[in-house]
Amino acid sequence: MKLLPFEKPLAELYDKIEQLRKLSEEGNIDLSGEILKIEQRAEKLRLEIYKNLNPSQIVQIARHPNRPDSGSLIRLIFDTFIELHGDRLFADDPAIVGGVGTLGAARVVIVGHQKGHDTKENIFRNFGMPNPDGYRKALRLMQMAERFRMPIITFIDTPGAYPGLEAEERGQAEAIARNLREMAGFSVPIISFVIGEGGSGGALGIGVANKLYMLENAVYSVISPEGCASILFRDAKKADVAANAMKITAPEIVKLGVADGIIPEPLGGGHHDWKAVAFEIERAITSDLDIFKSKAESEIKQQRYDKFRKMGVFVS
Amino acid sequence: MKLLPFEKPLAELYDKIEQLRKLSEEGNIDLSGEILKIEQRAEKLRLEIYKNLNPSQIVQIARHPNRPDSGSLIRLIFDTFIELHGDRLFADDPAIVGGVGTLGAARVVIVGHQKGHDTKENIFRNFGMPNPDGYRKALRLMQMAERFRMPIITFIDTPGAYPGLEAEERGQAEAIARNLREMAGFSVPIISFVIGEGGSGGALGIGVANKLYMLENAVYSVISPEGCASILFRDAKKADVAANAMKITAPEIVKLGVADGIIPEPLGGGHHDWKAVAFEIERAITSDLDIFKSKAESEIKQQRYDKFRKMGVFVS
Amino acid sequence: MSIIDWFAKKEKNISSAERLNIPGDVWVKCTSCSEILFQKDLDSHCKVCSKCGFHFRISPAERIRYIFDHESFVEYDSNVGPVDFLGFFDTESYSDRIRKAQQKFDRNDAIVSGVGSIGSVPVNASIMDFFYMGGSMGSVVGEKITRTIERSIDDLKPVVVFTSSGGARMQEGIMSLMQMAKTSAALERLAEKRVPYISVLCDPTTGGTSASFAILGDVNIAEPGALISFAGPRVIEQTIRQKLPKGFQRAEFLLKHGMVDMVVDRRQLRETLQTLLQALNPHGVLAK
Amino acid sequence: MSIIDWFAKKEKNISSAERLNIPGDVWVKCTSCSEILFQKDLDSHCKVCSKCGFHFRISPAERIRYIFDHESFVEYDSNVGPVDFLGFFDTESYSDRIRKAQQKFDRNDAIVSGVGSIGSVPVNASIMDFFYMGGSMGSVVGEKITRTIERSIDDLKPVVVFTSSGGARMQEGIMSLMQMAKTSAALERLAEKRVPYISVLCDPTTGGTSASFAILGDVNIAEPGALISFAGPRVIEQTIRQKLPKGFQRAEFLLKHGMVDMVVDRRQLRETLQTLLQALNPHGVLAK
Ligand SMILES: [Zn+2]
Ligand SMILES: [Zn+2]
Repeated sequence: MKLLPFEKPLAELYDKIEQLRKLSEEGNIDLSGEILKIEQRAEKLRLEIYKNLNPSQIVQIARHPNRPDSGSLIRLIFDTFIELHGDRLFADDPAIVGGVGTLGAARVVIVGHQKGHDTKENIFRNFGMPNPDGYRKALRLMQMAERFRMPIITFIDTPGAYPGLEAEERGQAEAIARNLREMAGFSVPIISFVIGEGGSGGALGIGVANKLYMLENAVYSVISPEGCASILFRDAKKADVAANAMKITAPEIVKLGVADGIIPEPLGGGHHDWKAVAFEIERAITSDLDIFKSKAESEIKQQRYDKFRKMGVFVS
Repeated sequence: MKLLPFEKPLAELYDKIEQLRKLSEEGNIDLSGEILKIEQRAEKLRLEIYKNLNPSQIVQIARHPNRPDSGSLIRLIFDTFIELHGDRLFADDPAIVGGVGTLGAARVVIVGHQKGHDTKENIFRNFGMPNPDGYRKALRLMQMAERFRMPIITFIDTPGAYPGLEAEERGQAEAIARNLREMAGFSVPIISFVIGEGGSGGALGIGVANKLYMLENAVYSVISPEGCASILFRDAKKADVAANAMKITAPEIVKLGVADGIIPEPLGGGHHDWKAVAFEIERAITSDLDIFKSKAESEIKQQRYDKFRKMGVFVS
Repeated sequence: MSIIDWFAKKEKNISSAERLNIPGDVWVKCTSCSEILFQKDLDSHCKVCSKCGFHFRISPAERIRYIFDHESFVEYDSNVGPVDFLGFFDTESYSDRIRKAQQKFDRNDAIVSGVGSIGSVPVNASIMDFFYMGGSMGSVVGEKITRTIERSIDDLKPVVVFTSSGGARMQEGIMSLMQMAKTSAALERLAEKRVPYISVLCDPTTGGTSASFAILGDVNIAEPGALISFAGPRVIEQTIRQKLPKGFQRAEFLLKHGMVDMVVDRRQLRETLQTLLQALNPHGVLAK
Repeated sequence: MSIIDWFAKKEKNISSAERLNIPGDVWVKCTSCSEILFQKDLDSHCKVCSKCGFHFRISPAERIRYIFDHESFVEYDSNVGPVDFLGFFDTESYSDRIRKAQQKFDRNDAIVSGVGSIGSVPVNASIMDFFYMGGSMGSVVGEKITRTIERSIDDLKPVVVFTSSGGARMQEGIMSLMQMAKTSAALERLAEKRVPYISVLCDPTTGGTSASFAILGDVNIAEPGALISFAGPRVIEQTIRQKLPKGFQRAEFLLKHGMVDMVVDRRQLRETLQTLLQALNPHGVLAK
């Protein structure tokens, strides 16, 4: 598993423990006292590190190559899932996965950004950066959800919509904007989870939800810290400062009223235990679906509208 | 003006008249008696020719390069017209024109296939053969009509949807099929005119109407006579036989219950007088809009459904 | 339109499988990989070559056997039959063509409709038959598809249609074209009733059939390798004056271009349909 | 996002027209063709170069003068102003940026909203101002656009929005992103009320603005030459590592690619809007 830069001190301690163990075995010496001491130190350090993560460290966790991806979470969470493909217009975009599934007695449509875990997968998935076709596939599936009265679950995990030549030609702006408008009009509940990176309009394009949850180490921002740094701070290396300034972590997004709750992750980040992450998400879905079940369609639509209507801070 | 093959005998008489006139003038001889006789013969022949046109001759008129086109008719018929462009997905297809217009107090959306009158125009308009983008543009405009409660007027004039590689890639079948379904669901009235060639699914793609009119010399067929001949008759040269067998002329289409009426053309075909054609179409539109104005939305939709529901001849 | 292919191939092999010169008809040669297959094995694999996965074209009876729950299928509208109302004559009269086909297939037209269940999920279904006049859509096909949809508008069961068709039936002239509108209009009503419609596109699905109900599924499933096109490959080659790329207009191509949701092996089709129908149907058991 | 362009060009000329070194400011040089234009003439041509047709960027006040009926425009929501609620500091604090911009433009933010009439057709309108912090969309722009739409949801007048924006206002973090959803949601409600919305996309309309209300017009009209993009040209060039073709992401390019309905010369815009609004509006005079 890839170690993140800020995990280095911890790794060093673990290495030392490993060395001592080996020494103890090979030399048949009892080093258990020393080992225990370092282990305690490591545990203390571990708690310290992960309790005091700064925003740019959280960004690293959110982008960890082993971070649980939409497709895997979907298969861990739902009882049945059938992936559906295509926008019925131009292409099937691998950067968006979607389909129909069941969870207990609930029938749902699921849509998510899809990243890969290695270079090959990432190239195929375009690093989770959808083309317009991806947003249009998502829309088609969500419209189907609306038709068949199925709640919509979305998983957000993208650096942003793909800034490519053909993406612009085919109307990246239009595809995202249309999703924003259409999602606002649905009368089935929409529950969204930012599971990794929530990058800009490309994230929001499947995120106009009744309930939005941030995974503990997920981030959500109007522009990537790097982008913000290079534009506002005139120095791409100031990404950590930008990450801090923009307020992009789960607690901050909740505090701003944009997210409704935080999904806990195992210590050290979701990449250490996908099943644990899936379990927590499943719990949130089940509980919310239960609540929405008793609500009228008009109420569901109104609640979503009100939620976004009140977003903004200004004087008047 | 291009002469059609079957007009040759008539042309010969006109030539003779012209020659006699010249002779009379140059030689200062009185040939008025002879001229009058030939003129009478010509008039008789003219009536005879145009009263007894066979289907393949009518096909020739329907395809005449000077046949009035959708764009010109729109501008002749409506008081105001603003052309709108694009499918908001991929392209603006010049083989379909569309926009919003007014006719007296009526606000309408107009959509039509667009052919050209010369090679350059025809290449630009792809000979009136739309790509999927054309059908999607049409659909977008018709959906706007539905939203703003504007009756829809369509002009059908295409050899068929374009059988191109990219057209297939982008879903020609899907684009046409979707239009058929969506048009069936609109609650604003749709009035369609086959003004020239009504070729196959490419014609029907904007033709699911409450009222369908054939221009007197328009044709409407499931496949071009040439296509039918080469498949069923195993001989592309038997197009005239196929044209006859398929029953594609205005009276036959009306008789089969597919069209509701015939719009008269000037003798010899609409290409002799565009304004006259426009005037007749305008009359039909005005009269129909007047009728539909008093109908409920549900009634309009039901009437269109019933119209297509009963199409088909079978035993049971 | 692209019924052209059916006519062109007519003299050659369009039967479900090439018979070998062995008495008893027990062995069959795969059209794709030439493997010699035991007829009975082939049948137990839903007529899919166990070596190369080639999907043989199959009859409605076979499809019912492979997909529907045992003895669940009850046919409807079998009495609806074609009429030569234009008095159409090409190399042969349409009346004669109808008569011969009806004799050969002991069925009125290129489609079977009915009600049945797939993994205990009740559906209204229509199954087209390419062997019968190239699966061409005339008044009967259009009417029977429409009635299937209308049954679902009434009883709210999902609709499943298996398509296999060369396109419109030219011998019925403009009336065959109108079947595209008639069936599509019925699907609009079905959607208003929130009843799912699954289209299973089988080889080949072309022309007017592809540009109406075949492509309008809430979910479109294609069989592997199925040719699915509006304009036939030959017409396109004539238009663009070049050879088409390999795989063009095949199921997998359509998947890539976003037109079908899935390409599903016939041997897994039954299960896929069952799971899908249960998830989609707001009027089904799960929804209650 | 593509507000990058605004920042990059900031030091250069982003004023409406290059002033010449002649006392009295009566002459102006065309940014495009370098023609020397008489300031007053330019104003009488809606700030369009009479030689090459170049459309100068203009202020909301100018736009109101060129498009709306004389003295018909009444401003609303001018009191809505921005807040530095994140305590954002980059090279300068957001508070300071706001204060300076407000002083310079004597206006609270990068947008003017109001009610007015265009050729006697009453509309609710918003007009963005690229000169004010690159027309960036923060809470105020989002709120004022939304209120304009909401007024139309109430009084059923059509909505006309003139966009000119580099995208989201990063200094308001995630809240600026949410304005995309807020405004688009309001447009969904407007559509349900069957009230037409015309978006006039002016140079430049990029980033989050382009991917929300700007592109969602029932009719999208672009000014000639306007840059309209989601990702900015520079970002795309970095991504694909090649130069972009000439005219890429310009109004005419979007017309060809089906994203805008029309590219209309500013001098004809008023008339076009009038005709369009009359034809579209089911609640207007023609409809009665
Ligand atoms: Zn094989
Ligand atoms: Zn100039």
